[in-house]
Amino acid sequence: MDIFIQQILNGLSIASVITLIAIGVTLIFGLTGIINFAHGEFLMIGGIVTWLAVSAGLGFPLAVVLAILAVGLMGYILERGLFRFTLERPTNGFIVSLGLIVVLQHVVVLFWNPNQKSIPRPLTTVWEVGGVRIASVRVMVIAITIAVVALSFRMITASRYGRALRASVEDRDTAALMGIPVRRYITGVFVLGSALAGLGGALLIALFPITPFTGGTMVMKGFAVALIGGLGNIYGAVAAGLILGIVEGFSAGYGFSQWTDAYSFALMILVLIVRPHGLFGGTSGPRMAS
Amino acid sequence: MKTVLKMGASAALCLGVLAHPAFAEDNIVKIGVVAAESGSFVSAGHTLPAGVGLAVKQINDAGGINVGGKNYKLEMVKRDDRTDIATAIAATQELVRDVKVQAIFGSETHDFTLAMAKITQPAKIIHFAGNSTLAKILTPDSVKPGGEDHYLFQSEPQEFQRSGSTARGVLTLLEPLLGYKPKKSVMIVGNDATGQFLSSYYFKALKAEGQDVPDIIFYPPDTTDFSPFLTRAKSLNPDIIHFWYNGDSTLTALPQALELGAAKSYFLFGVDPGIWKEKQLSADVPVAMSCVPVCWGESSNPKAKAYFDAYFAAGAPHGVTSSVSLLYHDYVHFLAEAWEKAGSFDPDKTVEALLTLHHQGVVSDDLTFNPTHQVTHATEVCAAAPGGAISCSMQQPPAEAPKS
Amino acid sequence: MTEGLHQDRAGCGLKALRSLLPVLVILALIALVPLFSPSNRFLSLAISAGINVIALYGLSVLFGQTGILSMGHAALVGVGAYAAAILARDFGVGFWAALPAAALASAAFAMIVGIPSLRVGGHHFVIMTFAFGQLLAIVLTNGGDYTGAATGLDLAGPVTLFGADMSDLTRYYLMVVAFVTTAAVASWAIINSSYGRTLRAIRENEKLAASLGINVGRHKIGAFVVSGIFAGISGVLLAYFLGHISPSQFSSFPSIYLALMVMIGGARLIEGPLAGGILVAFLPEVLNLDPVQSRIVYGVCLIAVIMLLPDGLIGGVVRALRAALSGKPKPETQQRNATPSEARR
Amino acid sequence: MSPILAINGLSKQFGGVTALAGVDLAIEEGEILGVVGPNGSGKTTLFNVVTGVHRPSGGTVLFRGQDITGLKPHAISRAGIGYTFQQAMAFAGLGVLENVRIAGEHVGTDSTANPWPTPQALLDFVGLSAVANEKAGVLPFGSLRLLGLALALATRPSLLLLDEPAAGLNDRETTALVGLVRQLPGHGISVCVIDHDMKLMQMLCRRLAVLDFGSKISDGPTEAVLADPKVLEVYLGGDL
Repeated sequence: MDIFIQQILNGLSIASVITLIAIGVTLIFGLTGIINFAHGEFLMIGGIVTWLAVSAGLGFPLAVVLAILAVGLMGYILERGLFRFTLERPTNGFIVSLGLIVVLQHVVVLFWNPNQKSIPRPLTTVWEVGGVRIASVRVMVIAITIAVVALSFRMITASRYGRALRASVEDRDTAALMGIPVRRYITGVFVLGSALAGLGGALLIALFPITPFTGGTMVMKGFAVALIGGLGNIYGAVAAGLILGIVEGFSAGYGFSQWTDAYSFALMILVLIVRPHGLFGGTSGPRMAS
Repeated sequence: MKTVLKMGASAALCLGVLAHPAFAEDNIVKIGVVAAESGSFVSAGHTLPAGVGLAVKQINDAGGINVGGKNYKLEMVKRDDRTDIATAIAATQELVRDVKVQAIFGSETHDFTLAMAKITQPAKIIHFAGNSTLAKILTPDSVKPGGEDHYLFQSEPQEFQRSGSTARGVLTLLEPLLGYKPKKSVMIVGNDATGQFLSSYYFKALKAEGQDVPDIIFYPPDTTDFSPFLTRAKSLNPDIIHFWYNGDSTLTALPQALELGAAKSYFLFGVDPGIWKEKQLSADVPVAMSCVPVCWGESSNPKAKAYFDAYFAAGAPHGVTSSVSLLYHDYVHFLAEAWEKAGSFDPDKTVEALLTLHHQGVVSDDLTFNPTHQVTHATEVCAAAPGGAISCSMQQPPAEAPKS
Repeated sequence: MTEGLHQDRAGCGLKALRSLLPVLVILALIALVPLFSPSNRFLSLAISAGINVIALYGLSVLFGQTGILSMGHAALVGVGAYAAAILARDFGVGFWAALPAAALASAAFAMIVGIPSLRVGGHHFVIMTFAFGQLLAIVLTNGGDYTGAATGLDLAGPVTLFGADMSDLTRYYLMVVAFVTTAAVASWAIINSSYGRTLRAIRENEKLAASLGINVGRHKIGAFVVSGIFAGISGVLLAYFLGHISPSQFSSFPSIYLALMVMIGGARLIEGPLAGGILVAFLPEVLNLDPVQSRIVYGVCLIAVIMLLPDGLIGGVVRALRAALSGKPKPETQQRNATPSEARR
Repeated sequence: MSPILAINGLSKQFGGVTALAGVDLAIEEGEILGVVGPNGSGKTTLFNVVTGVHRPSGGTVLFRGQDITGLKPHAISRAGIGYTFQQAMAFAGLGVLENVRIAGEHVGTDSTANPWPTPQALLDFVGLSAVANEKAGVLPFGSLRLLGLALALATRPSLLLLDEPAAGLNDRETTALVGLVRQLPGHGISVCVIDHDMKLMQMLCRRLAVLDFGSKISDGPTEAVLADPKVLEVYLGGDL
């Protein structure tokens, strides 16, 4: 029985990192229509910044804050510099993000070599409850993710800013006519999504070593979860993140372990065919203002 | 304009030829190396040229080699295959047909070597590769004269030998540290070409040692979160969890295994005690390590220390796979000795010499190739007690493959 | 949009033929290269790049003409390569017989991937093809002995053409150049046919195309299948040239790499795939550029191309030349709205 | 003589909203019929259902006796019904000539004789031959409308549906358009114009059908319909 609980716990910690990415993707892709496939590299750079900060002697909490700020700033620069011009043609935004994947990965390789980077675990205590080992660092990751989910959920749905944001998704022109500064909101969402990726990267390197190429595999799972949950639907992203985390945890634990990566792709293809707007219903990206 | 260019070029050529005879007696013998110095397989790639380069320097410092009455100096021509098969093919074509090397070493990536062999063998170029997976194509009739792999040599022991000696070493070294005879083992292996090939042999080797091996757990190669796999292994409550074969993945998985208390002891294939010390790793349970073929951090092989001191002095990076360089270093010396014995660079005479010689190398004093061009030698296994003391011992391989 | 210019004036065949001329001239020059006795490394890299270009012509039909961006094109090349290897191993089918069979296999796989993916449409389509590419790599890795698992498959069979053994690099090089020429001519034929016009109509405005009698769904699948045929043939050539294929050669990054190449070259130009193959796959290797830096340059170059030169680097250069020659600068605005792909709602 | 298009009991619901409530309508051969009604009367829904964009909830559409209810847009076009859109549409990135060539390459088998055998002839007819080699995207709005008409005619329809064809045109352009549409019956093409611009309808149509809240409230000669008190009260709120 303890093994079963242990696998659920494992699934939870996988799910939390994937969910953090998925929320970033679902916010950016769902609410601004920018398909940023380099979101995985934003995550990786969050991890690298944390690694640099910790190896420079800073404490982990400060390093995490630095990671969030750094990646948020990077998001701002890239949105203002590049993605702003591709809003009318999302496919161009997608192609730009492909270029970004290659650039960001190899800039990190150029400066800090392609090898694995890791930081000493911020929390090392491991509790043992009835045969189930609970690592405090994983509990921290899960707790932070829950807090972030609650915060962004409230902000997107409950606050004035959130409602205006969702209006600008339904119809950008009408929202603009109603005095909603659509451009500023899109930048805001992009920076928020990027900051989330920075946080995700910091938490990821707290759990395991990363390489400049770690972003690639992670982003596909993030997109799969965002699409399964329904674009722009945070509730969907959280639910789908949990489902996928548990499925991967159990497939690795009980099923055919070598097929673990296949599930997220197969699930995504199935869901998109049956329900193109995701299990919990989301936008399919904003209507083009054509 | 064009004609002027032509004239200038031909003039330079003549001068070149004129200058050449001044150093007539020091002819150059070129040895090619193909390894991944960039791209995802870079950790193994740096060690190969470093190992060959050190051997070439040692031979040249000792005055080069005397073949058929003439003295030759060796020159290493190395190419980066960038972990991309098309680049590896192009590099091999260049070394074989343009640079016209006498021998080729590499690459560390199994399927690149197979593709390269299709170029080196028809061109009768002696080709050394440290992949035990070459056993698939080195068969009695493929290596006989005229066969399609007559000039191909596997500079790593056959997998059943390496797995056999490793399994035996791990079990004998861990038993005293555990305080009882381990009976149950679980293997956790990367699901890629090398992982799939090696695990089938190691599984049989563990069975031959009387181990109960209830499960081999394959994980996708770029996994970072191993906890579900480790929990599955824990559910079988094994005495030993054996991690195969990629050092980086193994070092990612170990802290998670210790956290989960997945097993009573662990075996990390391809992690050198040198890395264990350098990264100040520690564990509250015994941990065994093995190096292909000899460890550099701590070794029971007397010549290893001198070799690795020279190896690192020459600027090679301290890597998880630094010991892999020995799979190539010894065989440059072996080849040089074969050329001197054969008295010529004729490929067929050289192959004959390689098959008859007993070469005294770093790894072992009696390196020989068996009839299917595969080398046999011991493998070094070390074990770190929870306190941290590391002890190593060379393990002799079993005589022949276990049944079943 | 330069490519459009070709068609507009291509009222009758002659003008259309003139649009093919530059590519044929370039390919003729490329075919003469062996006379300058290039190094075997040069030939080997040129052959690998050439094999990529054949696949790129398929992508230029799919993306350049129909505006469908696929991130699974390398997977289609993989299907062709594995089909050739399995046919050779199990049925002793040689190189030449494997070509049509592999093209058919890739085309069939393209349909299997295309139908569900196109049903989804929009941006999700790209991610669907990406997912199919990853799934194929996983299936091949866990395919046991049949697919050679992670080790991949060996291809021992020699390639012979009218009896001549093609393992000599110069002969293989010339054969690849011939295949690239055929691919270019085929792609040109498609562009200048009514089929090509139909694809461009779909790219420009699906709703209007449907109102004029075009079965948009079927033609999109058709374009996907056509791109599969080009990819399948490229796969066979790759398998026989490398002699050994493994799943990692056909997973997601190679697909991004192919998309990157066709976009930098200019997906809508007949010269585009050839230029993309040379610029991205061939030159950096031949000039021995540092791989890390050259990849950063590609990335930046791709971003610049998309933001500034919607028709790719070559499109931009050609247009600049044409503007310089004809003396009247092309109005920049006119090019703005003719970008590679209009997202349709 | 049986009507070229017979719509019987056509209905369409979007969720709870009834857009069309059992409309019966017939278009005679060689006629220019006007379908009018205030915004939200179901005119555009009728257009979208007949052209296959939406599937009807009930009723049938017969075209030359053949049941085309629920066919996909491209099948409707091949059957011989051409149509233009409210927002003028063209293949912006392609040349004007190429636009028309494309439109003519997907003609159904049972289309009638072709009054304009070549794309150039069609461009001459609508007066766009001067810009044949220009990109469609750069055309002024008026020319874009004419190109839309040319594209629909290139499919060699025997019935042409026009959804607010003169929207956004100035008087000179509208007169030119009316001149062109008037000639269509002469070329064997019946026309149905859907609009709320009464002035345009009076110029073009001899017969009007009036829709209100998804049902037909009047159908007859233009003068009679305009004098019909029901139409006045519902549609014009007072005298014309």
